[in-house]
Amino acid sequence: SKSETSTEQDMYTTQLSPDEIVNSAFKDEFPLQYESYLKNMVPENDNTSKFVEDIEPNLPILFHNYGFMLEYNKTRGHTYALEDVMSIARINDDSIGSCMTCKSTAVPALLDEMGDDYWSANFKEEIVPLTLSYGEGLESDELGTYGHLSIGCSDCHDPVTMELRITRPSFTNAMARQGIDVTEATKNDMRSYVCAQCHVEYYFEPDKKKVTFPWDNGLKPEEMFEYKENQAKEDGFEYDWIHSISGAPMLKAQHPEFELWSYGPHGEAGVSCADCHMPYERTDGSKKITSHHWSSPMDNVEQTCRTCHSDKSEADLVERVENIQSRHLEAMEETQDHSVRAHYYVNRMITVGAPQERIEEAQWYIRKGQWFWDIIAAENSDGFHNPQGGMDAMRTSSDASNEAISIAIEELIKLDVDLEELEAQIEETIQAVYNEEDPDLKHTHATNDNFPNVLELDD
Amino acid sequence: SKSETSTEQDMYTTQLSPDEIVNSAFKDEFPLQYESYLKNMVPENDNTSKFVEDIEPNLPILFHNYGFMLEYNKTRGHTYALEDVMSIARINDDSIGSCMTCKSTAVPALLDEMGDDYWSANFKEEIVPLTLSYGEGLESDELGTYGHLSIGCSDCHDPVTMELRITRPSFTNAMARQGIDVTEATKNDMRSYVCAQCHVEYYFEPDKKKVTFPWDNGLKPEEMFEYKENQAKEDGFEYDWIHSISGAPMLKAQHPEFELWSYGPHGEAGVSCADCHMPYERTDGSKKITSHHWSSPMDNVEQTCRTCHSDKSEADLVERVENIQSRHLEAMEETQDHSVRAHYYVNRMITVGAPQERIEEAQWYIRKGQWFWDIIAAENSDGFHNPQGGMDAMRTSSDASNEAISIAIEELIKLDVDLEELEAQIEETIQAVYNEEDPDLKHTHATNDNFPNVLELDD
Amino acid sequence: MVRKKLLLVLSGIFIGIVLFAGTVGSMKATDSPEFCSTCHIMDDYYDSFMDSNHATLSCNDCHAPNDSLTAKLVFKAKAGASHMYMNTLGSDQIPDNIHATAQSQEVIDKNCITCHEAGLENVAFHDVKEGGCVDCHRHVPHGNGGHKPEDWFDPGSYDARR
Ligand code: HEC
Ligand code: HEC
Ligand code: HEC
Ligand code: HEC
Ligand code: HEC
Ligand code: HEC
Ligand code: HEC
Ligand code: HEC
Ligand code: HEC
Ligand code: HEC
Ligand code: HEC
Ligand code: HEC
Ligand code: HEC
Ligand code: HEC
Ligand SMILES: [Ca+2]
Ligand SMILES: [Ca+2]
Repeated sequence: SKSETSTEQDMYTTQLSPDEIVNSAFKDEFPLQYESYLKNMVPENDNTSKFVEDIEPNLPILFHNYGFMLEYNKTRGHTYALEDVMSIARINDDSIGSCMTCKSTAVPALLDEMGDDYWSANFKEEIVPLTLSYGEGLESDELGTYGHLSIGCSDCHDPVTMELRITRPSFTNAMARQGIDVTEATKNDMRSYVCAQCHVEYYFEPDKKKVTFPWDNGLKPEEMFEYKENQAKEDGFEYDWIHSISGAPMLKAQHPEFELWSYGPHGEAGVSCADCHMPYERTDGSKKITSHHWSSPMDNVEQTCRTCHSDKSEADLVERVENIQSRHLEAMEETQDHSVRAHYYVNRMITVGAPQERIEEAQWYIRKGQWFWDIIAAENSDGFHNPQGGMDAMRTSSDASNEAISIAIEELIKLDVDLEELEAQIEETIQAVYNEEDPDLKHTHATNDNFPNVLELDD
Repeated sequence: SKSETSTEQDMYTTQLSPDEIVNSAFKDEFPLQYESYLKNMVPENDNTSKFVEDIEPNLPILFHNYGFMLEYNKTRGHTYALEDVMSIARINDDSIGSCMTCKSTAVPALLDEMGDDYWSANFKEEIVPLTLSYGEGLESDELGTYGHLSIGCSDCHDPVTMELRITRPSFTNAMARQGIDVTEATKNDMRSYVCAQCHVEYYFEPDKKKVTFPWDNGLKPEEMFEYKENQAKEDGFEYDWIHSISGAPMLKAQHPEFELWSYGPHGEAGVSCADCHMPYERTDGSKKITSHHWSSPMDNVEQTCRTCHSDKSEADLVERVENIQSRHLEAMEETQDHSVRAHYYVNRMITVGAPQERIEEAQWYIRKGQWFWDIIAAENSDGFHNPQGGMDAMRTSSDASNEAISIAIEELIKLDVDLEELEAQIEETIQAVYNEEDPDLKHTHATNDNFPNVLELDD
Repeated sequence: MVRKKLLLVLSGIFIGIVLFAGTVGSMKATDSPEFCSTCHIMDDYYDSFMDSNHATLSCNDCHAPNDSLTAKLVFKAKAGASHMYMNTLGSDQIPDNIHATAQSQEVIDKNCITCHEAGLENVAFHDVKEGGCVDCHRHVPHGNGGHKPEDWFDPGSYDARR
């Protein structure tokens, strides 16, 4: 029906198969966009860990016992997505198909072939081989080993009409549950919706392990938390993992760019993701195309921001963004510190035998506290997409972590624990994590004799 | 020297005396602006207390033992300023001249006549009679009893050239201490500077009781706090008042519109106060004048916001402001709740005899916590002037109040205090304040047998 | 009723002015920035336009349809009558803030596209914003600095009490 409407409108159609998923297949018909897309290969550097002191030094503690404590890197770009998901230490023998969902153009084909079995299928054994089979022999040097099947043209475009389209059912369904029919979107909407297939918070619903977006109550952090505490629990989803320092049942937040943008200054003003991340650029003589090099708009202020903000100089705009981001990041540091302390305080509650009921109360506040900073730390604009919303969530987070600490203090004092000593031990532990140079080993210092892994205690 | 430059520039000059301070004297030469100015009289209603449940119900507790617990109203407008300062219950027999500084056009004349004695002179005995003497016989019906000398033309304009000017030395000096010479301001700057003479945080420096702006380290809440904790203390200014529930040495924050605006989205973009609060309006035929009816720009979106945001509808803009403000006000409620609890927790520390040193530690966090919300609550845009900055300060506030509560919990548990009972008593006290219908009496319920006024304890 | 009649009369006069000589010359004159700016109300728009990259154009390169002469004449007569009416008899109805009408916006957008066809033809999906070109190019050609003249940003010499 899609191609029908297109013919009706007498649009240009390609010579490509409607099922084309290999990126290099688009090269001949769209050499300019393809060339632009190749720029995503440019940072040929290796992955850079986020665990270093000037990025996110506390994460190996905060994500203890979850995959994210093992390896978590800065992004490299769409053309590396497939390679990166295959090589990350977070993938283990039990990883499932759902992890492929936002990494490869093969996903719609996998869904066609496997149906709902795709989601829970074994990642390494089934999904990777099948994915790669679709592109066998079609590798292209310029895209490295896996770029031909990494996030690409067919994820966002109909290969025949090149119209924008949604290929991930998780998005379509989540929007429908909010009463929004994405097939009726405007062009301007689609310029954000294509990104919202992936740049969003998700969880695996417990039944079929489908990638699901927790948006039934709305897109704000508090609305998603509400969902997780109610609807998700009713459906059997209790937590993403159990924290091994505090024993708290945790939620993991992931890249909610779309959510934060949606109620930030630009989202509310109808400025789309593509407006900033895919500006028109001049190539080859005077031809103008949509940039397909997704990166920071701050590398290209002239074409991105200054199209709309032409009354401001580049320097003004850079300064403005820096001010927003540095205020945001300072707050993030303080917020995470509370969360770290809360985990260790509750660890001590457990080891000294505080009442179970109070421990559980504190654990719930840890869960809440972590959700409200993680949803912001996982958002990749360092606050720019939504300065007020980000700060509000961090405020909520600090309040919850501090509540956990208050409960702990009360119970620990009742049991005669020396809080000064406890603080000193926490500080020592944090320093041990910071001082470890190998990012892969940092998490091993987060538990120790003072703060044992509570999941390994025998009681 | 002013009139010199003006003649050089061959500007229009009025027939008015350079020392003219009576507002109605400007009527003949500037009938349109004067007519617009008269609109400030429109809300002829009486003062409305802020202490009611849907505005600021916690203030009678939070400002306990300070003038602000007695009476604190919503603003009525520039033409009522003189009347309001004279009738507010916060003025007592010891009130000083400095309180007149931002209320009457007579202030420069008072300063000329009295020199630095003005600041600490007795408000009721000396300042009020002298002020009124300047306008005797020049009252005008349309401006009520005192409007002829209330904030007006000569505060912002040179009566001869009608150029904008700064008449309050506190502003000139505070800017100079930051290295800014306001005489070299641009016209765009002046459109905010005239407001910044009054719409700013101030304190009375202890020596001459001069109105002083705490800006030496910068205009952000944390920079002003830094100043109060250091420079101000060195100069002998320790606190504005001692809180009678917690005994903490408190700081009072006042109307920092200029400060918050200065690092908010519009301030950073060079949008001036007058752009939003004094839009051009067409009067009488087709003449366009600057509106002199200072009020909410939301009453007049077409002339204010839509001058710049012509791509947005009025409804869009109203919604955007409402979203920012409602998020802000919800956060404010939670933030103030922590502060209220902190006061009562420390009250209990005192009555049960916790160690003095710990009490003082907790009191300092109360002081800090209150500063960081008060500077935002006292800002009159409900967050609009600076959404991120407001939220950040509230985050800082909650952290500090929670720290005070943590310290209290530790010491109270050591002394076997039942925290549940304490919480119930707090709740009961808060309800008593809320339930009192007379705003003037609300504060009398903030202390009681459970929570005595700590300044009246004999030890 | 009376107003409608007046409007008609005024239209007549305006069309008259335009058609009077019927020469290229007068057509040009009524397109020019100078002509539009004879109304003081246009000052802001004139100033902001003269500061812009489009300053060499005439107002009606954007503000009147340029696809056919008759379309242009009809539009100019209609717009002109309304402007004259507003400036004379209807002056108390002139809004404090003048905004382009929906019809104007459509005309303007078409004109942007006509001129910039060459640059645009390679961008298949360029009509992505409902508000048209100016949803992105917000300051073309009016409005840089929020209608604030440059001299507002020059250092002054103001009086300030110390
Ligand atoms: C709903 C879409 C979605 C799902 C499902 C998803 N990811 Fe991602 N992933 C993204 C996006 C968007 C990014 C880039 C933004 C970021 O890194 O925060 C990303 C980044 C990554 C990266 C590179 C950066 C890093 O984290 O080191 C890896 C590796 C990765 N994901 C692995 C996984 C694994 C393993 C799973 C399954 C457990 C998974 N992804 C599930 C969308 C998704
Ligand atoms: C992540 C989403 C995404 C991916 C992947 C993607 N595109 Fe696009 N593409 C867009 C968006 C958004 C636009 C702008 C469409 C609009 O504004 O209507 C666009 C526009 C285009 C256009 C229209 C002309 C232009 O330059 O605006 C072509 C052709 C195109 N893309 C080709 C490709 C090719 C070839 C690939 C793969 C190499 C590709 N796209 C990958 C999102 C994507
Ligand atoms: C099919 C899933 C998917 C879609 C659709 C998608 N992204 Fe991504 N995006 C990712 C993943 C995964 C990564 C991280 C890849 C990596 O580094 O391994 C990423 C990384 C990025 C980065 C960081 C690039 C870098 O160099 O660090 C940006 C910016 C970005 N995406 C923007 C967008 C925008 C804008 C859109 C829509 C126009 C979009 N993405 C659509 C999955 C997606
Ligand atoms: C008004 C401009 C604007 C809009 C609209 C916008 N972004 Fe961004 N985005 C930015 C800026 C600025 C940054 C921060 C870049 C930096 O720090 O260098 C950023 C950062 C990011 C990053 C991290 C990039 C990196 O270098 O790691 C991702 C991913 C991203 N945005 C995705 C999106 C998505 C998805 C949307 C739409 C839902 C969106 N953005 C909307 C301006 C924008
Ligand atoms: C397609 C148009 C468009 C693009 C591109 C764009 N903006 Fe904006 N920007 C807006 C609009 C619209 C607003 C909301 C205010 C308004 O309506 O004028 C805004 C608001 C802002 C604000 C004030 C809000 C805040 O968060 O403080 C800043 C700062 C800003 N933009 C910076 C940028 C930067 C930096 C970029 C590039 C990364 C950018 N903008 C790209 C249109 C755009
Ligand atoms: C000389 C001191 C002074 C100056 C200068 C001053 N204000 Fe005020 N302003 C006040 C006082 C005092 C009030 C409250 C008066 C009252 O309600 O009693 C006030 C009230 C207001 C109000 C609320 C009015 C209402 O109806 O509730 C607004 C808005 C306002 N000022 C804006 C401005 C702007 C904008 C400027 C500069 C163009 C400015 N003010 C300059 C002292 C001043
Ligand atoms: C630096 C300028 C400045 C000084 C000094 C100042 N005020 Fe004000 N006052 C204002 C401004 C601005 C407002 C309007 C904004 C607001 O109410 O927050 C105001 C509002 C008021 C109001 C009306 C609203 C209310 O609070 O009930 C009263 C009454 C008042 N002030 C009394 C006083 C008294 C008493 C003093 C001395 C202790 C004083 N003012 C000192 C600037 C000042
Ligand atoms: C709180 C400050 C303030 C007060 C009080 C004030 N003005 Fe103004 N006035 C301004 C500002 C700001 C402008 C805009 C000046 C500019 O942009 O250069 C202005 C502009 C004017 C102008 C220039 C013409 C115009 O309309 O733009 C006149 C005349 C004027 N005011 C007269 C008066 C008269 C008469 C009074 C007393 C009834 C008065 N003003 C009170 C701040 C004030
Ligand atoms: C971009 C527009 C804008 C600018 C610039 C701006 N304001 Fe406001 N101001 C607002 C809005 C919107 C409100 C909220 C009004 C409401 O809630 O109805 C407000 C509220 C206020 C109030 C409270 C008014 C009331 O009704 O009680 C005062 C006082 C005020 N502003 C003074 C200032 C001063 C002084 C400056 C410059 C330092 C300034 N504003 C700059 C838009 C602006
Ligand atoms: C003189 C010009 C001007 C006026 C008047 C003005 N604005 Fe703005 N507004 C701006 C500029 C400039 C920005 C920053 C973004 C940019 O550079 O385009 C902005 C940003 C914004 C933003 C995004 C920032 C944020 O805090 O979310 C909102 C919302 C906004 N304006 C609403 C309003 C409203 C409501 C009013 C009227 C009360 C108003 N503006 C009056 C020029 C103006
Ligand atoms: C390059 C194209 C272009 C030229 C040349 C041009 N304008 Fe405009 N004009 C526009 C655009 C675009 C708008 C805004 C339309 C919108 O808001 O959608 C506009 C809007 C206006 C408005 C309405 C104000 C508003 O904010 O909507 C007036 C009045 C105006 N122009 C007058 C003039 C005058 C007079 C001239 C010549 C001195 C002129 N224009 C030259 C493109 C142009
Ligand atoms: C006789 C005085 C006068 C002249 C000459 C004049 N205008 Fe206007 N114009 C006005 C008035 C008055 C309005 C406001 C009318 C309204 O709101 O309907 C206006 C409104 C406009 C608008 C906004 C409304 C709309 O139609 O979109 C535009 C655009 C515009 N003029 C452009 C021009 C251009 C271009 C010229 C020169 C060809 C011009 N004007 C010549 C007086 C004039
Ligand atoms: C009659 C022809 C004509 C029309 C109509 C026209 N332009 Fe232009 N435009 C030009 C020319 C010629 C230039 C190059 C000027 C230069 O570079 O100095 C230009 C330059 C530009 C530029 C680049 C420079 C800048 O100011 O940013 C943009 C963007 C632009 N036009 C957008 C528009 C938009 C949007 C419209 C409609 C509102 C429009 N143009 C209408 C002829 C036109
Ligand atoms: C979605 C945002 C967007 C919309 C809508 C848009 N543009 Fe652009 N335009 C851009 C960006 C980004 C650039 C800067 C690219 C560059 O530097 O070449 C640009 C550049 C331009 C330029 C200057 C570059 C050159 O060719 O010299 C012109 C002219 C232009 N656009 C015309 C238009 C016209 C006409 C329309 C309406 C049909 C339009 N634009 C709609 C984003 C947009
Ligand atoms: Ca998640
Ligand atoms: Ca103060």
